[in-house]
Amino acid sequence: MTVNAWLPMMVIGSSLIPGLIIFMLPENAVTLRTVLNLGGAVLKIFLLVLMMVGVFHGVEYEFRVPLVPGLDFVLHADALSLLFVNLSAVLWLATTVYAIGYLEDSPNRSRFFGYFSLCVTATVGLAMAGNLLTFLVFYEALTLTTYPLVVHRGTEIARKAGRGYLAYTLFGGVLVLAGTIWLYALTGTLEFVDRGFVSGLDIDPAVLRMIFALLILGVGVKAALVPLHAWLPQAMVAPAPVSALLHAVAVVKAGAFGIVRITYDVFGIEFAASLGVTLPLAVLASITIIYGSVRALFQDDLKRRLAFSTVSQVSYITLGVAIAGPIATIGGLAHLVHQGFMKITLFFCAGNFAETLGVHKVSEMRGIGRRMPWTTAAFTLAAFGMIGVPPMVGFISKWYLGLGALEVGQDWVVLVLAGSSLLNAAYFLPILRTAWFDPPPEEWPHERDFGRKETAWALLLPPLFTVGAALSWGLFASMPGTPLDWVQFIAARKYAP
Amino acid sequence: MPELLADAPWMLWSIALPLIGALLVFLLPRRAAPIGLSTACLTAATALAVLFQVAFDGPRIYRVGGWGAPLGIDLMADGLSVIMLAMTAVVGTAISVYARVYLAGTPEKVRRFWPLWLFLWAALNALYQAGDVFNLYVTLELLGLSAVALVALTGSAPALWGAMRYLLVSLLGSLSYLLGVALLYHAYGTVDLALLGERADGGLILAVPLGAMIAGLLLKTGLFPFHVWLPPAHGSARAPVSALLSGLVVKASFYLLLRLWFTFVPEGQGLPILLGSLGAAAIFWGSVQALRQRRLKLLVAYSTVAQLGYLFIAFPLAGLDPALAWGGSIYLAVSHAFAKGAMFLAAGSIMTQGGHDDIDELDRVVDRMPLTLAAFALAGISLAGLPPSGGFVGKWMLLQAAMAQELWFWAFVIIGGGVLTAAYVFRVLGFAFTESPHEHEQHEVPLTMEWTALLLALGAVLLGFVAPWALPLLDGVLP
Amino acid sequence: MKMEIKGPRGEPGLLLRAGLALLLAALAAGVALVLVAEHEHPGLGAIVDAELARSGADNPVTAVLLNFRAYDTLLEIAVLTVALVGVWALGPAPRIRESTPSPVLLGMNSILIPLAPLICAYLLWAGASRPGGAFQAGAVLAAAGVLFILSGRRPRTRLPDAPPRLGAVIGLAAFLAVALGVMSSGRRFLEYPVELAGALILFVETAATLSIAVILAGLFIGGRPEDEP
Amino acid sequence: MSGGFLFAFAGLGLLVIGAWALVLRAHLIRKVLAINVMGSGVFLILVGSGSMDGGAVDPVPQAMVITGIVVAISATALALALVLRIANATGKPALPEDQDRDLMDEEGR
Repeated sequence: MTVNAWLPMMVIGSSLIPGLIIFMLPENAVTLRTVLNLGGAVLKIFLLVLMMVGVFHGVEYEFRVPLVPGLDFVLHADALSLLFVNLSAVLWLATTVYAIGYLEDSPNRSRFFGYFSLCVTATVGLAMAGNLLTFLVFYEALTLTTYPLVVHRGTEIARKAGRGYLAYTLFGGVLVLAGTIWLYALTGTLEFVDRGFVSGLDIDPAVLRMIFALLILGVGVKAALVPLHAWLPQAMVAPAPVSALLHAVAVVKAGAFGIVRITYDVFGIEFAASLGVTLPLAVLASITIIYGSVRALFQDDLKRRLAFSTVSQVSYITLGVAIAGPIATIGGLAHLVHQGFMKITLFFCAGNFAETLGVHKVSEMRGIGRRMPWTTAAFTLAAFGMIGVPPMVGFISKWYLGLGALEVGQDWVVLVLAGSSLLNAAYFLPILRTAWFDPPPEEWPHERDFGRKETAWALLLPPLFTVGAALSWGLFASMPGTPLDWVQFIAARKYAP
Repeated sequence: MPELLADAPWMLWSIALPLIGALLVFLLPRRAAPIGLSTACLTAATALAVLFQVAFDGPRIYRVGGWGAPLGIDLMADGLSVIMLAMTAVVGTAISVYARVYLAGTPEKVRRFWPLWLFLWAALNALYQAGDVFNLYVTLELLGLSAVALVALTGSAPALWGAMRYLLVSLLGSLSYLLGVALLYHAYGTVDLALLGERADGGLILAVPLGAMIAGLLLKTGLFPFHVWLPPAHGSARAPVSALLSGLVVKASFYLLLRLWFTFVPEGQGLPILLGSLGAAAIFWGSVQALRQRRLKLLVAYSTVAQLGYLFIAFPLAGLDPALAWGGSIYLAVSHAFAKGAMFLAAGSIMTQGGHDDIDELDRVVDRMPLTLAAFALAGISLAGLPPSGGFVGKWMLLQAAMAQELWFWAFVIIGGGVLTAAYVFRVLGFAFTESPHEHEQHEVPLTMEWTALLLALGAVLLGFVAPWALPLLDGVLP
Repeated sequence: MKMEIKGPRGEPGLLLRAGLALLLAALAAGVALVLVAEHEHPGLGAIVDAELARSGADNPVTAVLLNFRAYDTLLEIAVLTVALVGVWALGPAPRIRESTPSPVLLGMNSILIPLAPLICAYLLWAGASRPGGAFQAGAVLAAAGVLFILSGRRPRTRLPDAPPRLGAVIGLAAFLAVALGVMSSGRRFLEYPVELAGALILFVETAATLSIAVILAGLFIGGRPEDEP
Repeated sequence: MSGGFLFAFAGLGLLVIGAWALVLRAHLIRKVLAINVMGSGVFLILVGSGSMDGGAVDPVPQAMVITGIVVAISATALALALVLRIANATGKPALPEDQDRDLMDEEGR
């Protein structure tokens, strides 16, 4: 095998190996752990840039070994996988920096960072999976590596949340397994190809619809599609960096990415549309969007409000896929990245409020903008992005989604988008109002002293970085090298010319 | 010299060495542990040597005494034999290393454990290479008696009861098997397996002895509803003993069952479906019982009942593509040996550390023994058939066999069993992460114990990646 | 008796008995069927007769037991040894009754115990050509040992530097030594040279007799002797 | 009808009787005895079926039976030693599920 074949393995190794070493490190080896974490993250980004250049020029990166009779373990870097890998790698770096600040002095950091790296490894593997079997392997690995993070705090509530998380995600895994094996029995292959491997075969459409439902519901658990979303708000007991990871980078995104992969590279979007399965999916996504937003309205706990917001926002990606038109595809895929950066900013900020002032509830956020202006500013920008206010990236996503829907004659989607934006505004704007305009209280619930800074650097820089990215991609959306640009490159390959 | 090594009768040495070692440790009780451990390593090496011989040169036959069948007794090693030999070698070595440390505090147990364990190992290796149904009976008895004595080693009343019940069941199983041997000899005039395979012509004359033998072996394997003896025996023994009983000993009778099945290839659909249904019942019943247990070791023991059920799912699935179904079943058996061995060793470490094995009171074991808990978790992943692991490969192959024939029920059983397994494994893990309100004893656990369990569990996971190299060994063995 | 599997105290119910009866009837019918059916394959008697001259034993049963199928017998001695190891593992031997033994027993002992080695030697020797052999000889010797133990005297098993365990393993050890020893001249395991077969079989049998006697007597005691660690 | 025939069928009878007692009796010594009766039955079948043709007696089954007897003795010895330990440890030579049964009057009459 050539170097090109080993590059995907090296991308995996750049988080796997640091993760395994970190497990073995003693609790107080802070420096070494930090170096390993950041070194791995930087190396991964470097390797990815290398591969992006290659893929853009048509180079194939594929690692392949046999796994079970007739099927290989395949890691394959194509444009779509690189989109998701990059998202994970960059946000991993940001989250690692954040977690170093957040978990200062808390126990079991080696374990935490170890599983954290493994979790990213699973996400990256899932992104680069070259067939459905490899996808399944990493899909389950992701479940298993996030479980210890969910129960990290070791309380009774955490244990129950972990149980709920597992019950949902393992159930999802079972559905994916069933769909995969069924499909394999019918087709004899599981390799992802542009425009799908199912389309040319003579298989009963009713069976294919069932398989589609199995696979999409299976990954839909992680994508928090209603009614499979209940684990997500429960899992809020985990530490803030974990929430950030679950919501923006790894788990939820893995689910959304799975929907994209299955629709485009297993069935092929046009074939899926001809089966008539995309419309129900679009309806389900729309229901999720509205339902999540409505539930978010009534949450006083900031993280829970954000969690329901995630339920709603992730389904934009699904919606973009399900509309089944090239422009909508661009909107959905771009939102994969955009939502990631915006939502992670929001969770970082929520973590900062909790860590610095002990503020966990919306009702406790009165005047917090004066005490923590930078954090609140980042929060504000990200919230605007979520609502879809230009020039934030959220606007770009919604714009393309709307256009895409009109292009294929699904006008009702525009109503959903508008309604959702209104609801987004309804649950974010009151937070912003109280944060900026209400007078601060005499005393914060649990204030920590950071001297002249509003909070620790490690806590402040990551959200500023992520929101900065989200802002600049919105401002310079048509420049080369933005997520939007890359997504257009992908979309061109997923539709028959 | 290399040729000499390549042609040496390692088959025979893999049986003779542990016998010699057993005698030595019995004679020199004060040096039992070092002699025992070195014998264990040597035995493992000879078994792996057989593996290489068969992998490169194909199946081998060794005519003991030079007479040859049918007058004499032949040893034979084919792909199936060497897979079982190698499995025993790896799991056996890990258990030996663990036991050396685990038993170090009780010199009295050290002296008793090693000779019995080496006799047991000799019996296993002899059984996997026997080509003669009567010789197999003797190896079965050697195996059974040493296993029973190992259970009784604990000395408590539950262990004695467990050992007694195990002995009675084991003897009943052997006698049923021997009845079959007697009738086979009566009907076909030989006890050589290969010759019997040629001469046996089906019909009732074959069905009665074969039925008696299969029934006896099912009893010894502990297939539902013959499992009642298993959890008390496996759950009450000392940790390394539980590991080798659950991981290895039950596999021996299953191996023999497969061997008979492949030799005689019984006709008809009734028996395969019956065996498969019992397997399905075992999966369900064993898992539900495991979920209900309060003690960790009993949970693991009931899990064995369930996982053994999986091995029998292959019977109704073998119609279309036998290699797929049997390969999956054998792969599951090997993975289970690794995973269950690791799990019992991990449970032993947990019990040593906290002085108890109440699941609800695991009290953040993850902080105190991260390696041990990792071992338990990885083993659990393989048992549940989650990827990537040996258990996944085995279940995938079974599932593939079921789906290719559109046998939905069995596919449902395979998948459903995995969910139940995950449920009881994660029940343990959940409590292992959670703080308990009660105080518990704290003892030091040597790192060797933690690491052996972890390495064995890693082995179960790594098995998920070597299937393309291991499965071709079975070519020519399967019907 | 009610229609139930188990009664209130665990005694077997009618259902259990009926089920068992049915099962056993089916088994008996099946076995009987195989037994009475005509079979075309003769046993191995003819082959044994043909090879008897090269086996080193005149008695065909002994030839099968100690040459043709000697591997079975070797494992059988291993089973016997395991039983002793297993019984010892259970703990120290329970105390034998210390009361004065009956004069009948003592009187009988004084005749039988000296006679036992003689019978033993005869059986061992006869085994080569007639029914007899190591197991029978060992059993007689063990019986003498049991009688001795029953007489209430402490069995003074500890000869200088020869603990019981040495006697127990000598049979298997000698068997293994011979079986492996013949391999040094390029033969297979247990492949006796024809001219030495008789002597080797006798040697193995003698050692086995000793072990069988020690093991059987040891099993009778039901636990580990006091002088064993 | 040859002697072998008689042996074999007597063995079959013993086998059935032994199996019956093994399942139904609670006293462990009875169970061990039952196993021995069954064993003798199987040995008789083995020996008897080997000399059914009326011709020369086949020595192979006889050798097998000798091996079988030694194995049976070993197992019996271990079993009896276990019964002894169980009786000493729990006061009753029975398995836990038979603890309530009257071992002297197993039929409960």
